[in-house]
Amino acid sequence: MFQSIYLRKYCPVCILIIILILLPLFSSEYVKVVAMQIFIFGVFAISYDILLGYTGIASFGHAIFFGTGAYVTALLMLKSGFSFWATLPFVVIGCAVIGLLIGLLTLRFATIYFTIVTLALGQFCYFLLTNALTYQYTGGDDGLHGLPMILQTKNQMYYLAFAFLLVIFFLAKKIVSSPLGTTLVAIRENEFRAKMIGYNVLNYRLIALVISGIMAGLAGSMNAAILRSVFPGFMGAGTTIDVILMTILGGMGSLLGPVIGAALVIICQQYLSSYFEWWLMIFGIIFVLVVLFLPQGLISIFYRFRVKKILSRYEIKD
Amino acid sequence: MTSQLFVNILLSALSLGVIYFLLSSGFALVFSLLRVSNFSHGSLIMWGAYLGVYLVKALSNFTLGLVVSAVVIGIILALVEFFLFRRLYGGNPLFELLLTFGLIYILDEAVKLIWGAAMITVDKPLFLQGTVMIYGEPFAILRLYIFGLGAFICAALYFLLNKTKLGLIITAGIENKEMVRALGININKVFTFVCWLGGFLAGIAGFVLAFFTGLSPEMGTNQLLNVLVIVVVGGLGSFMGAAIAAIIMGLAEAFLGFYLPELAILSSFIVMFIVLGIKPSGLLGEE
Amino acid sequence: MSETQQKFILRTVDLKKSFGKQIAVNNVSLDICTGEFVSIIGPNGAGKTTFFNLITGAFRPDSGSIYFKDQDITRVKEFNRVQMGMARCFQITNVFPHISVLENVRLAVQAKSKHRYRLFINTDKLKELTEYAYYCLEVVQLKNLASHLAVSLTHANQRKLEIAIQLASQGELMLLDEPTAGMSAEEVPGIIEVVKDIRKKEQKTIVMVEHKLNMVLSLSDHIAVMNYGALIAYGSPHEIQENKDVQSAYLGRKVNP
Amino acid sequence: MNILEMHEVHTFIAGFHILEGVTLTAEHGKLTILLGRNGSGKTTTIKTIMGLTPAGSGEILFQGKAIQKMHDFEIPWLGISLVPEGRDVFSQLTVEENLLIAVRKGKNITKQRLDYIVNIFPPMKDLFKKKGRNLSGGEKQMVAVARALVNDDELLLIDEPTKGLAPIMVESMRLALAEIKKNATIILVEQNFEFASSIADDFLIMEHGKIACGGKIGDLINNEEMQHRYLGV
Repeated sequence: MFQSIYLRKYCPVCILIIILILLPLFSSEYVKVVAMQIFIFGVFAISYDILLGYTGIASFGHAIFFGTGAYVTALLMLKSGFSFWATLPFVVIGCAVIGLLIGLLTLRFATIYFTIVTLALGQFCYFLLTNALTYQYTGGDDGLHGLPMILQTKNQMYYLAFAFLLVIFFLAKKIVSSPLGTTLVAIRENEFRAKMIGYNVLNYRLIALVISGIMAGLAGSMNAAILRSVFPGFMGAGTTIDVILMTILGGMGSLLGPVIGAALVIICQQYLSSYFEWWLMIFGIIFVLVVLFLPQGLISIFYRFRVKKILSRYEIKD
Repeated sequence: MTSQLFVNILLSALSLGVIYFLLSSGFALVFSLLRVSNFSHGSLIMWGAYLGVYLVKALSNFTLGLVVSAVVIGIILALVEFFLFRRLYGGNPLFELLLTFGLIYILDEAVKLIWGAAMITVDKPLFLQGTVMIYGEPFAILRLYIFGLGAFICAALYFLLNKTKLGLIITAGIENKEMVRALGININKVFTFVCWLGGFLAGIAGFVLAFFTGLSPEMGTNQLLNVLVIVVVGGLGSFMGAAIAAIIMGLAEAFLGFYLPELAILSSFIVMFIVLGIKPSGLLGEE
Repeated sequence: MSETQQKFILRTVDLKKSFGKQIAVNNVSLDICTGEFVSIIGPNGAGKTTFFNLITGAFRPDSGSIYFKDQDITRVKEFNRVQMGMARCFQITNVFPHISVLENVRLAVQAKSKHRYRLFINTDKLKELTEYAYYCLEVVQLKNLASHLAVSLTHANQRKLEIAIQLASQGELMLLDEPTAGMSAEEVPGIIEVVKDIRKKEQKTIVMVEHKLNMVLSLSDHIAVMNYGALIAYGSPHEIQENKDVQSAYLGRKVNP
Repeated sequence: MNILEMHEVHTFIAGFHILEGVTLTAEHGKLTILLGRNGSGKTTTIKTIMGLTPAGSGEILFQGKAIQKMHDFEIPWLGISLVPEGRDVFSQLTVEENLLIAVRKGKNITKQRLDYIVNIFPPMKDLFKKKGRNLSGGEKQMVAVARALVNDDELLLIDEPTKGLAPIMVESMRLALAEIKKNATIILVEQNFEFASSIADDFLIMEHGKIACGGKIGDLINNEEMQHRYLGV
């Protein structure tokens, strides 16, 4: 009986994975590109969820990490001739350092400071990228283009991005059920009590920010590799807003939610925007309704439904 | 630098500071009583600009158009408080913040639907055109007008918050809502009023802003960042702090713009990092 | 030196704290011997909870110092004090509401373990943590509710959970702030039993603030009495019962000249 | 005549059953004292009357009128004032403003009323311009009581006015309450039995969210067994 619950729990996920593995065989190039974007923003949204959903602090400048990752990779590949894989350690280190700096500057105080300061920092970084002083390095508004291909075919890139999502999802799953992850949730629930059983709250928040930053940075460099170009928009407010939408709509505090949110937002952006001029307004209304009535996101409907179904099934058997 | 030039820069710095004050005052007011960081404040500013310009034209009366549009913007925020914020009080403040964030989309898209996404330039009314000579340098009458408006609103708010019973209730309500209710005061009504006032101030600020930036659907969100930085620098919850921070921002932007034009756009960040580095709770914020 | 180490686990020297002009704790010097059960009593507003907050580090004293195991901890942060071996339960129930009872306790065990910063291991696989958490729940008779959310427990059970969390912190010094606050009469004996149990099974020093005098008199080795922020008496339960100052503090008569 | 009656009032706070059926009456013009140990529900009873922690079920009658369904901010208008346990003097306002904010019906505070208050608390006359945060504990308590007096209400609910006060302040509070009692009905929550018994007319003892017993204060003073049983003295 236990095994059957287990199977039932993972059955839909397995089917989905198989569909996604087979997808490139019968889909157009465009669908593949959209799918890759979903995988990458899925990772980005997972990283954001670790911060917002599990640690309970809202960053409005999360694109800083995404942009940093993308630009570090692009610059090292273009200017220093590094291979893509060789740039990743630099991305990790860079994002970790930025996360530590931001955290030390703001996390000591009320978390609303963190929100506002990260928003300002995000814009600051965006201006830095597009400033005349840095034009020769960053390409200003145009961004950087012509990154070398890292794999031969589109299909290979697709599988790489998909594997990337699976690996990060698996790692994130590990992290949130680890001692550190449970502590983060405890701090979110009751910061004072966490302090009083001996946790250094600041350290934990810093670690969460760094982990989240590194994941977002890796998503950024992967995005750079796939698009073979980087744009200052990667670091702009728009990117942050996208990731907030994905996480809230999908459901914060559950790792699967943000991925679903990412799929939803990107599909809407790609398809809906050509039909409705005012689709963003509908998005806004849905967003407000979700915050008011479904604070755990769209995925909570699914969970409720499934719990009921499983329960009713066993009630009948008993 | 000649003293003439200095005075000129100083005056434009101050008028910039006054605009910043107008832009951030509504946010600071709502935050200090309701503890809601109203991220849709920028969008309300934009609505104030569009609606104000439209009404001035439609009513062909400058003051009436300005006041009516500000009142309407106030009503929008009051309705939002009444129907939406009220469900979230006492919970995680994150959700109020996210809610106002969602409102940005609705407000911004509504403007695009009604007035279109294209940029619209705004002509100054006749009586605000032209310049006067101050200290031998020309100075725009519009800026003088803004000085007057800023001084009037600052004085009116000071009077309201410090000299009226409503001000007492607001000050007391920030500290202890339960006791205020136990004195027989319906604090919910006060909340709604404060939101109305916050929206009203956003409406006026937006209208003034329209003369400088013209009308565009991005104008509000562009200003949101300035507003947030000013409020953080002033100290969250401190109304006077926001006023001082606004003036400092104006000064920094104007003088930095003169000496190092490339960095002018970063001036507010520079001020923010300096202030938060020295006093993390902001200029007048409590620890 | 080693002798004093044996003797006093906690010493406060001229501890003073005021809020504005109101002096909440006034020059309190209290030495607590290792292994003892000490109760602090006093009328409402006498400064007992503030005194606790000073010991655990939630407030900084205006003057005076605190020694824990002969180390000056006056300036040590609260979480470090817990790491040094202090554990506290709260007067107002203060648990992690939307987390299971077991997880609540395990978090406290984990805070003291070397695994607390580990990233890539499932907490359920750390058997020794889970086992110790179960043991703590067993002591407070909550084992059968381990999988429930903390928020769904009754008030009395939440108080027990508080004590379990505190027990799981493995502190040598336990500070109990009104363990029976807000409980109905039928529930109080359960808590007394739990506290007695802990006394018997674990060699811990316990400091308790409590209003229920029967409980205080039956459990304590020594009783400290506070009034108007000052320590007015310290002694065995018998001495305290006989003490004139204490009687007047509780009855509200002015202290006889 | 009873100014206040409660019948089988149950109150829940955050799911906890705090008042488990409180039934009490307070006589007009008398000072009724509410005794009981910590956590027995005294403060909750007061807050339930004021509507701050609304009654889940039961009936509260003020001068014969049911008030349990009214909003918290409507109840004071009937003529009830509260002196809360934590004093809750607004720290950002001056003492004068603290009194002004309590004035109802948009009226100004009359000179007479002010004189009456200063007469009860003579030290008040030097405090008017001081901010709430600069007051000592005793001064705050004075302001909190004075704030409840500005409207000349029928019923005053006073929660532990002697908490944490020095003996000399307790004595002046006793004198003040004796004076106030002449013009108003008072329900007083108190832990300090000696203080309370010296000014009360009637008493009520609470235990586990219920009224355990009540009567004339003289009966309680003479009944040491009852004192010991309920109050632990």
